[in-house]
Amino acid sequence: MGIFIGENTKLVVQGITGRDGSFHAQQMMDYGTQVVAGVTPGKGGQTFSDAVPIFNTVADAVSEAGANTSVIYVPARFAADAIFEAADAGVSLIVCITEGVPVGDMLRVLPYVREKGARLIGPNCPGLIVPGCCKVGILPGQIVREGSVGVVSRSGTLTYEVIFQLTRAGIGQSACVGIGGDPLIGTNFVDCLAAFEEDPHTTAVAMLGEIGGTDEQTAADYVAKHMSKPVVGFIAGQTAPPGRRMGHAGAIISGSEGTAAEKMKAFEDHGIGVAKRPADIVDLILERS
Amino acid sequence: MGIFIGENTKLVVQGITGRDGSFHAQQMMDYGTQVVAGVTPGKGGQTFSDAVPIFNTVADAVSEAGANTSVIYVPARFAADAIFEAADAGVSLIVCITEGVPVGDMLRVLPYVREKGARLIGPNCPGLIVPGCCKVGILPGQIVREGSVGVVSRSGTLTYEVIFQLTRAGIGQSACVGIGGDPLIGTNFVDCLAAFEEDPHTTAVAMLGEIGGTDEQTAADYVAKHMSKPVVGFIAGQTAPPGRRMGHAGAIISGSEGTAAEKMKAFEDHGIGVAKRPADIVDLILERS
Amino acid sequence: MNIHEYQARQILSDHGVPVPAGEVARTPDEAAAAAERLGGSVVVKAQVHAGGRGKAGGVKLAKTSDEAREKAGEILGMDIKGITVRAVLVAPTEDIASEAYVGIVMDRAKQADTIMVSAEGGVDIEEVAATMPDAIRKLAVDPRYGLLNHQAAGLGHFLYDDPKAARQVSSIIVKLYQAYRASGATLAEINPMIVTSDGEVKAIDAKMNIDDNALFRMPEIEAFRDVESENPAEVRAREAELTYIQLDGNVGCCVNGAGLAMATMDLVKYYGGDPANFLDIGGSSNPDKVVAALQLISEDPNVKSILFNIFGGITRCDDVANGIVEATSRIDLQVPITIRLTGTNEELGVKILADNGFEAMVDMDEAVKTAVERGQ
Amino acid sequence: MNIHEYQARQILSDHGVPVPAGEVARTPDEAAAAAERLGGSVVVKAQVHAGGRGKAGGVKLAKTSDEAREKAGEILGMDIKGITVRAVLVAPTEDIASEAYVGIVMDRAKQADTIMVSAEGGVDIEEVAATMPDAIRKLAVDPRYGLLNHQAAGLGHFLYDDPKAARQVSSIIVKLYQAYRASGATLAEINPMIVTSDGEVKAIDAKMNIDDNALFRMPEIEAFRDVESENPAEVRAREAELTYIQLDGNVGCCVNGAGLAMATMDLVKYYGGDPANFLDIGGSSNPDKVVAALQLISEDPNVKSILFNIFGGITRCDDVANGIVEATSRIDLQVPITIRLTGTNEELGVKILADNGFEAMVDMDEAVKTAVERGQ
Repeated sequence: MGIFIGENTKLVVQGITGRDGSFHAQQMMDYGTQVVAGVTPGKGGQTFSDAVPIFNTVADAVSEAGANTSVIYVPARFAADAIFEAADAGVSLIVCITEGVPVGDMLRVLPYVREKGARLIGPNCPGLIVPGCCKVGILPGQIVREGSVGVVSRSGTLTYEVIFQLTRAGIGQSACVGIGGDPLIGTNFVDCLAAFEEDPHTTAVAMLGEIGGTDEQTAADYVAKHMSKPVVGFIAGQTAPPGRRMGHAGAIISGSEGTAAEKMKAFEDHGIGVAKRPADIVDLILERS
Repeated sequence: MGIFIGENTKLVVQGITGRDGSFHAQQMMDYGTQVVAGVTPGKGGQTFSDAVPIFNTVADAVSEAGANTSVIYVPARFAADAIFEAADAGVSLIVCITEGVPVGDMLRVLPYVREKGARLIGPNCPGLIVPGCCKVGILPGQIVREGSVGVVSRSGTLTYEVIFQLTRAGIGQSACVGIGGDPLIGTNFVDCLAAFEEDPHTTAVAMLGEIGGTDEQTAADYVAKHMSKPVVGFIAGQTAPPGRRMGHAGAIISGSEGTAAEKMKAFEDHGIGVAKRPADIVDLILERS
Repeated sequence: MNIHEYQARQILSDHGVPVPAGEVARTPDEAAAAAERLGGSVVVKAQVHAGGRGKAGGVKLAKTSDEAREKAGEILGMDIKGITVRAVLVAPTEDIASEAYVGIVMDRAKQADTIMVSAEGGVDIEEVAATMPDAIRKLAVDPRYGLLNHQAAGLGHFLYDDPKAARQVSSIIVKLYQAYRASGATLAEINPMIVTSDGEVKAIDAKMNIDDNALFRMPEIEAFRDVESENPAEVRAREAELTYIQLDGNVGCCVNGAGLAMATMDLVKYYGGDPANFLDIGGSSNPDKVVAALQLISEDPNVKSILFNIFGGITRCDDVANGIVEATSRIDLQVPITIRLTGTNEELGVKILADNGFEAMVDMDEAVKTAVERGQ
Repeated sequence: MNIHEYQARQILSDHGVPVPAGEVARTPDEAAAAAERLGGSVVVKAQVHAGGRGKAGGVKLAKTSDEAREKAGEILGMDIKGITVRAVLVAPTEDIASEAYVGIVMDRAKQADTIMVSAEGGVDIEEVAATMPDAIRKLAVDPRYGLLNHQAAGLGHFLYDDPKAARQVSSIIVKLYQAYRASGATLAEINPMIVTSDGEVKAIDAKMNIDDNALFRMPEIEAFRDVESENPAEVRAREAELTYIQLDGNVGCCVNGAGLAMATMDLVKYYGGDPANFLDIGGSSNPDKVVAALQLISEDPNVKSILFNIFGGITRCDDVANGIVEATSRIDLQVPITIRLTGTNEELGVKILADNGFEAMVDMDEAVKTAVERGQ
């Protein structure tokens, strides 16, 4: 059930004694996620919430508590170190919630994670949830509902919004994945679409994109070529002014300005139902399922 | 016929306009090697020896002259750059003759070559020769003879010595490979032994080692486990004083002092004929073939 | 973060890139004095964070220091794409034999810094890309190995047939890449890179963007920040840790999360309104941020209606509600406010609002529709 | 190249490794003055390129500056493994709570720099490796990524339970690795790394070996070379670009190529002789090198017979022959010379020798046997 996480997920929380880490560790435990370890260097030997052993290193969390998945809540300047450490320790899935990680750090981290055979989700993402089973990250557990629609999104709260609207309309989710909005991320749309296509519990997918980059166009192409399940999509930023962060050179490199119009056209051209507003997702899913 | 090089070798000589490069380019052409290109940055467009086009980059030599093998004669401080360039340009074999390449440069180069799917022989090596067919490097063509004994060696002139003695005794060679005497090299004994085991023209192998490191011990183990052809070996440095360059930490790392006695014992323990002096190689080969 | 040309020149020069002398001037007299010191004819260039300054008349030649004073006087105070020019760069004119383009940008798809070069420099590189794509060569740098010397050499030979120029430019590319990496840049461009008539390669122009997230490591680059040349409201927003971009619509939006903020703006448009801004209060629960956000929006004279769209996650609805109550008690709002509040601690937040006379909605579409209507 | 402890301390300190103050002294009075300046009790340590100086009496404690003068007087001029002590390091004694070992060495098999740490420091690390291998932790550094912070942190936690000491040592390990890489080292060891009784982690001893091939990039480290502490003949050999190691046998060997040189020495032994040296004239054809080589060998009073074993490849036999003729005309050789010459330009070389009254052999075994017999 679900993708990337499930009943066999044994989670280590990196930064478990921090403000966000401790809050969300508790939330995940309350949701039913098996939180088997926490890591805070120098606090090895202590216990979190009277139940979860804290280790100095992720390697210890893996060898002594059997962790196979890590979620990262450390400050931005230490996030790359934390990802390196998790990959080196041999966990197979790393979810980095941290926002504000320098691009230069991610450039170095990404090939390392790939070489170690791990999957990274994020950074700057809300994580993922399999309703009724397991959540890793910060997605609010109360808005999801068990079902068969896969949700994948580059956004944070916009993801909540769409999940909320689906749930209110009685449409449950097989899994919801926030892949993060940064320029460099570990898992992209195509990775998630492929996983949803393979997942027997998923019958349709909602894909929430944003302006910038070309990941949505690549995903649209993938949907046309490799997916049998219906996909509907929304692009945030239709009214956004031309991006101030990405200069001309970026557009030449990618062969695209990364506008919402381009992305929506790519969706349309490749048979993806295009939602003009988040609420349309619900109608499109109902139509196509 | 031979290993690593042969009739299909199309060679580019990096540093073809230098003192050593030009001399040996001519020697290799005289021996019959297909030298299809030379590279000297800034001299692109010129011609070597009225026959070989010179390019500014190895990439040009590959795309315009079809080079698939490179031999490097550039000064030590530029050798790592030259290897990076050859690997990046897509040649499948790189032979680096240059002596004195910093260890730190080689540390960076070796994984790059591996990732590009190329084979590096050397640095600080005499190269290789397939008698009567092709030579790449500086091995003197007049001392070899066509035959069926594979020669692999960490040394330079000691290799010549052994080849010379084999030839004088009427024993020809299938291929002779000098893998180089530096601490970090691209191709080791095991790689060559495996190639000789596969080569239908090779019936026996002579392996010439030296003190230092543990490559000979690893090779001995490989011979016992994977080789059907007879192997005989010699270790230079039986009377050498304990190495001044390798400190205690090195021995702990490798679990060995790297002495000739250790290596000869490993040969003996794994069924490799042990030559006490170079001349014994001839007798051992005659005995075992 | 954008930095000025003169600042980028400084960084490049510190890394050994040959950049001709140049001085910054903030008054016509300073410009004249700089021209005097540099001797000979100079070029006076507006220092603003906006493209197309040449077409806008922000770059002028001056043969004498008097002329430099005059041209600087024309440029200083000029408005380029809404930004007032407050400084000019005065640099010697060069004897140019040819112009090339050299740039580095982070390529999201390849997940690598990518170097682009073209012998067709000095012009709009986008046009070169569109009309003669073969004139541009791209090289993705493997972040594990960095830029390798032979790669830079290859780009040099692509740019110039002359071996000396090729060698010079490849060394410059290596230094440019070092400067780019050391500064946490996501873009560095030299356009044009020139060859002078006596064969010297020099960087005549320089443009760099810095990754905001990397600035904590580089206080010396953070110090380059020129708040005077930015929109004052945006500067204040940054100081309050908000992301704010001013637009010219009539519906002021305050949202948590960038994606939801954009989707909210889209929905404003969808229902016939026009967003007055992009404003993301982020994932924090600090009521002060809400106060600062409302302050910013309410100061925009175009705003006729204010919309809050909050989906509580990390952000708690009660904190936002408290912030709204606090802010409205301090600010005398002249326009209607519409609040959508759902998610974490929703009930508490709704109660706080109700107790203070505010109505909260749950449905996003309904809230946006209402805010748009109220702004008409 | 070996560098002295005080030089290695300098390099480490330049990279931020906490190394206690210390001064080099070349006379007893200098040592006393250093102890005076440092105040309190000091340790006086011989600076020689040889292991086991402690056991040899090359490390002594001194409570006062007078005592420092006395101990320095004992150590200076001392002979440790054939090397005369010409300098001592005077450093303050430390209040030691625990001693650990931290080292980095290039691992040939893994093709990676490898960091080794052990909480069992201050003793012979080889003994620790032999008797309690689990007390050593090894970490191979991926050259593409360098030492990662979490790896250094993991080593810190392995060494110390105390979080503060663990943090300190992991930061030291990062700096040690930086120093190692920046210096072109192939070995760097701190033994002991101490924790003081007030919880500070410090490097008390330092040892580094530098890759000779990397020295061209680091003139400041090349300048550390202490020719006085080396064998004078070996220094002269290096200056003549020869590789020469003096031994105590009676057959002087001059060979081209290190492998052949070792095989030649082995063969001398095989035929009952004893090699007087290792001497590799390298791949060059310069007759001057041959002259310098023969000079070195002939000055060794133990040499009773000289053997040339040349297999021409890059080295040309005629050049070697000319060198031998030139050298023997300048040097009044007191011992017989046996020459084996084959390979490139063999005929020409043999003729030059014959014209000057030298016989040349082709067979290596025959030549070695002859040289051994002539030395008896």
